Amino acid sequence: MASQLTNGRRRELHYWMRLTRTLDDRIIKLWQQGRGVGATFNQRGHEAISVGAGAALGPSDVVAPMHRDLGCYLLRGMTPERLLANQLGRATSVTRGRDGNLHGCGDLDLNIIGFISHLPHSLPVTVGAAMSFTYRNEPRVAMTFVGDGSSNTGLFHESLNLAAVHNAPFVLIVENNQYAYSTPLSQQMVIDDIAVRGRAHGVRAEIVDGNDLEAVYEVTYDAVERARSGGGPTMIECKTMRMLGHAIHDGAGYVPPDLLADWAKRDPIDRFEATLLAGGLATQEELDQVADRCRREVAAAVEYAEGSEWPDPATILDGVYAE
Amino acid sequence: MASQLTNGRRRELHYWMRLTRTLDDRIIKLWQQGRGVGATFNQRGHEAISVGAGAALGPSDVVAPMHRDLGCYLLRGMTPERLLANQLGRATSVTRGRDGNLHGCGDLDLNIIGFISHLPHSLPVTVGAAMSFTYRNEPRVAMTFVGDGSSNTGLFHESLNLAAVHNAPFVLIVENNQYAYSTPLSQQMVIDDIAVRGRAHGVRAEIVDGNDLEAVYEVTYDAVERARSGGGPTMIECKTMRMLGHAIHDGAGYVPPDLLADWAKRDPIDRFEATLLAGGLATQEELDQVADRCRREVAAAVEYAEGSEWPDPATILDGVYAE
Amino acid sequence: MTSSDSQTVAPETPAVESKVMTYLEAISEGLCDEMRRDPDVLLMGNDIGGDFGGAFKVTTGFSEEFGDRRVMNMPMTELGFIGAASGMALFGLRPVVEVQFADFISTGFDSIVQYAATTHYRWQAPVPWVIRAPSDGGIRSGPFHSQNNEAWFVHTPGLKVVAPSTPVDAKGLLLTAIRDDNPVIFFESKPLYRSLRDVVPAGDCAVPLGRARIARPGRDISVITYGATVHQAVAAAVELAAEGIDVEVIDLRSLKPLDTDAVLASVTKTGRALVTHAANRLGGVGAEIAAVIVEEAFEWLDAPVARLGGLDIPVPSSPPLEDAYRPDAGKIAASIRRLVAF
Amino acid sequence: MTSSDSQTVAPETPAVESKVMTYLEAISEGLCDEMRRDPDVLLMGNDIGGDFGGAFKVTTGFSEEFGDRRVMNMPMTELGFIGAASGMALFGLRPVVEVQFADFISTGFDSIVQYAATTHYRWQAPVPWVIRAPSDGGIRSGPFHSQNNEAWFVHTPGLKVVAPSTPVDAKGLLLTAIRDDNPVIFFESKPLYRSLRDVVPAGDCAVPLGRARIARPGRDISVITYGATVHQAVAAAVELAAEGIDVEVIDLRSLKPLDTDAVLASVTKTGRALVTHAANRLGGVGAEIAAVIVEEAFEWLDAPVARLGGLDIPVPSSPPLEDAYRPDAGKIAASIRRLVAF
Ligand SMILES: Cc1ncc(C[n+]2csc(CCOP(=O)(O)OP(=O)(O)O)c2C)c(N)n1
Ligand SMILES: Cc1ncc(C[n+]2csc(CCOP(=O)(O)OP(=O)(O)O)c2C)c(N)n1
Ligand SMILES: [Mg+2]
Ligand SMILES: [Mg+2]
Repeated sequence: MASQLTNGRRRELHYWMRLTRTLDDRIIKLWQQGRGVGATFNQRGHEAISVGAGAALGPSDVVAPMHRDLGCYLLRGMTPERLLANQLGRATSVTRGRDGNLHGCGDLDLNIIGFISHLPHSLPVTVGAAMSFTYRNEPRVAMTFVGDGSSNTGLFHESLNLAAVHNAPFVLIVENNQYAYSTPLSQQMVIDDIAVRGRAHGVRAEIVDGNDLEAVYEVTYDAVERARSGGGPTMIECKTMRMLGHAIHDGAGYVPPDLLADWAKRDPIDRFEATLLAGGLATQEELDQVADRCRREVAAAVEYAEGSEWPDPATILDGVYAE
Repeated sequence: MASQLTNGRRRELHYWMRLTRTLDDRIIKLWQQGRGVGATFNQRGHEAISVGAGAALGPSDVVAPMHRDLGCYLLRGMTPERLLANQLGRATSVTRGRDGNLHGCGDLDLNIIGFISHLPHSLPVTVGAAMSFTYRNEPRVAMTFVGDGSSNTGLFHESLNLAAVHNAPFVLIVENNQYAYSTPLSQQMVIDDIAVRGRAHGVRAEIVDGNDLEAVYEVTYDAVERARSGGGPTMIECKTMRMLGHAIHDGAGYVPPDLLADWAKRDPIDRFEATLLAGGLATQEELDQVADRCRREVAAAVEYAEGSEWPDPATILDGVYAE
Repeated sequence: MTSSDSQTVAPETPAVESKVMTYLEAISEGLCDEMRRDPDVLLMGNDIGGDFGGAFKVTTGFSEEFGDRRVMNMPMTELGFIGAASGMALFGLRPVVEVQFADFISTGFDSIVQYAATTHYRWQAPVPWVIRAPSDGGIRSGPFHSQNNEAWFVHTPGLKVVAPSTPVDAKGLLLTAIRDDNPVIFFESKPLYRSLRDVVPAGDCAVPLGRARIARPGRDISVITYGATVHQAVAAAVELAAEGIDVEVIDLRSLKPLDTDAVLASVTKTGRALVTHAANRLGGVGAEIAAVIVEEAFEWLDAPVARLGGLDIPVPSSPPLEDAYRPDAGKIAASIRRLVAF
Repeated sequence: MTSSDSQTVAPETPAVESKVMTYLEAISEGLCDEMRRDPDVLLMGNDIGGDFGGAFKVTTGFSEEFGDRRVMNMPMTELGFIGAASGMALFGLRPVVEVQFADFISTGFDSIVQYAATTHYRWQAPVPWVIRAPSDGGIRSGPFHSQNNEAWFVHTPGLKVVAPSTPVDAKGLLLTAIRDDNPVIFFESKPLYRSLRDVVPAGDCAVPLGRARIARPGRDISVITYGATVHQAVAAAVELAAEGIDVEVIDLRSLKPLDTDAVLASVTKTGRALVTHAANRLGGVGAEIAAVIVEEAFEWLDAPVARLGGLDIPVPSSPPLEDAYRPDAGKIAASIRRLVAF
């Protein structure tokens, strides 16, 4: 199928991937320097999925990114400032210090649904969002992301089945990164492809190389547009590799070095940059400029977040209930 | 494959099916006469499954029947006396009046695991039982039953996946009776066969005519022996029809009469009796004798249960904890 | 309402008469009225649709009037469909979920206590759903069809919990619960479903959440309770009146928010308190109420605050056991006599 | 043990010395000892196996010693694997389940409160498992990694609930919990894991369930608490001693069964009581304790029974908010001063 991406859009998506990587690297450094608060999740390796799939949505579509989807938050309009302030527990953050790291980074004005730790609760919620669009005859689509680990949960199955029975305009991205925390796929399941779990509910399921931005974008775009036009839900299994530990404190010594080395060659950003260069869509200088821009934006965000005030304990009871 | 059943065994299984039907009919009458306590589940249509699958187990194997498996309780040695006393809340019952109808009718001496209402909790428990056999290198198999409704639950999927990952000596019988209470399959799922849900976890899955006693027996027997010899779990989807309401109070007006009329022609007991007669394995007179024997046994059980005393409220706190 | 409004806007609900109805019919009417009034209200649950209308027939005829789009039979997946209700609620709908028995609410537990309850505090998104939970026993239905598990939810921040004891409140509190922008768990009392009748106002008779009701005024002792136990308490009060004991019965109606002002007003008046409910006494809502009383009204107390609740056992099936398990008018009267004699 | 036994049977655990260890190491040692002693004990949970040894490293090295057969990494399916643990337990094994954080125990809720908790009462089959639940906060981990949800389980018949506050009890209560024939939920205190050290006896130092401990004797007021808050209470007591207030601190250790005798013995001695814990105060275990005190020791009370607990909000992430949420020594001291001045 012909790619849906214009060259301008390709360069944009490159920027989002680079910004994701830059922000993630910066966060890691902050935590190593003892400037972090609580835990933080690593993103490396997931950039093509979070950006590629997220970009396939239209502005009125809804997305519930998970803890490896920094790129999706960014491209949907949640600024590095707000995200970092959340990581640092500041009053200026998305959750005003109520929730931490990427948790709870929802904003209905941006059509982003926040997640909770208990996995994968964004999944039924997003199916419900999709059902609300059907209910109101709105041409909108809802999408969420889960990991391989989440595909074992009962909630995964209940939600996909519900989406199928209601023919919901729903897209599920499965980020199969070979591990759930320290637990390899072989200790989680005996099947080769998680995609069969979609089919067990009559949900169309695709498999795609999760380190190939354009491939992720295209298969997701088709799924989104199919959903929008009444074609029902799709699940997309993106095969990738979590390149760092589960979270900041995890050295991931349990991952065989060879496996990592193998996947390092398929780094989604390197790969996409090579494509851009080879296709003449960008020069090395332009790519460097993007990197510079990202560094500046991230530096500004760090300054903003660290300069932001802490929440006032006097406000602690505010907002438990909607009034 | 050649049938595993001897003729003597065939006649035994016929007796268990007939006893199940007779007891079930008697229970319905008791309730209609206002002599029941609480609710009671109807069994009609499920006899070939509960008896055929249950009979495929060896004595040291473990089974967790559900609320349509009266036949399985009976053939595993739980007497009509004890079962009826449970339905009537008497002190002499399996649960001493603590749990009602078929709920909680577990007895480890009979290798029967009792069930709870929350469906399908016998499923993970039975997988755990199977895992304990592996742990101890015991050549035992654990089996349980669930309905089509339960196949939608998360627990169904979590349990089957666990059985697969641990290659547990486990057999799951799915009693697909077209309805979960009033809800037809079409409102529960879009797939044609529940069997695909086993395959989604790498569990071997078979489909069988649930109104054909020998077919159910044979496919289950093979699954049990495969599990016993290290071949891992099997799921067996038995297609059948719930011929009465969900429970005693349910007239099942929501079931199309044609559907029932269709399935009535395939009544599992009538069918098996026809086979026995046709094959010269029994005469009509012998079948009538079996029916008589069942009526006498059930009558004795009613007398026993209704004559049993109520539990003494002074004992109400006994047995909450194992000492 | 401004005067110009009152000239131009027709009442949304036709002016029907108040009539006598059961507790169950009142719930049914409340649901129906609210669905007629607000197209964003929809129903989800097991077996609620079609001709069937739910295990207790609360939604009989609803499919016909509102269609399957608004009366959605769900696969047996409480965790998933309560999660989906949260998603619908985030996007402006007002799902009313029926769990078939309150006992099965535990199957959807995470979707309630972890997701829905925390969302507004975390990122300011409202989750306006109601879960209707047919609770309580006395009908020989055993450990899994008789539970009163409201304490789990009262302890959980971010939820509201309601437990009406009369047909009027059943309708009135349901209307309010549906209009509330927060997740509300609405515990219905199975033993009252068909046994209790009263005149229920037609149309909008919303009752605010968080305001207790004096079910019977009295001067000697306060009995604080909710749900079906209210009627046991009133029966005990009637019995004790003959003995010269004047019992005040407080019907909490809403358990979260809890109307501690009403409780304290009563106890500071009577000086004695019995807290009673059908749920397990140990760690039950009654413990919170007793603790509040001793913290806030210590100097007014003439006797210990007593509690009477279910025993710390699964609810047994057999009639003599279930009767021994539950508080009733006789046990309440006995507790009151002890307290008054203190 | 008979004398002939003592001649022929070698001690099962090598006679190692008592040594100083952290709360976490004490749990680890208890687990390891019990696995060496009893081949029916096995471990299940997320990420507990291999080199990794669990999110908190409690089971580091266990896979190597006991093999994957006894240290089983589970797929992320708490509901299913706790159910499987019940099945193993029915057939004589003694699974010890680690939920990665106590917060995730709600995901396995039905398998705990509906299945395991009710089984023995219903058909007399014991379900001897332990769930280890790393609980509590103070480590800026937000609403889903800081929960103290013991109240849900204390209210549920058929469970036992334990919450050790010291390394000695952590080991001693864990041994007892594993040997108990009932489902036991073992709430470990994350903030104590590496911050608290003490001498822990080698070998079998089982501590009975259901017996509270006087963490600090005193005459003026009883502070009843458990888990990490015990240490905050003791710190408050030390501070107040300088002011001439002699505080008794009762460490409950076990929440179900609850040692009400010990609580009442203390309160009838001091005449004043503060109940405090990190969990949400509203409907928390402290409510039950306060209610028991006012019911059973009313005439000994010289002041209201006060409660200090977490606020009725999800546990916030940000340091100043989390500090405002939790009870600590300063807040405990302030409450005590108010009660003593009453
Ligand atoms: C219900 C539940 N249990 C346990 C956890 C703890 N936990 C956090 S992330 C994680 C692994 C998730 O793996 P996967 O779904 O593959 O996502 P990934 O982190 O690999 O992207 C676990 C076990 C959780 N978040 N939720
Ligand atoms: C978790 C849960 N939710 C709801 C119910 C109420 N309920 C009892 S039986 C039933 C239908 C079960 O259908 P199925 O699994 O197909 O078994 P069948 O009764 O048809 O044999 C329902 C919804 C339940 N038992 N458990
Ligand atoms: Mg993963
Ligand atoms: Mg069925």
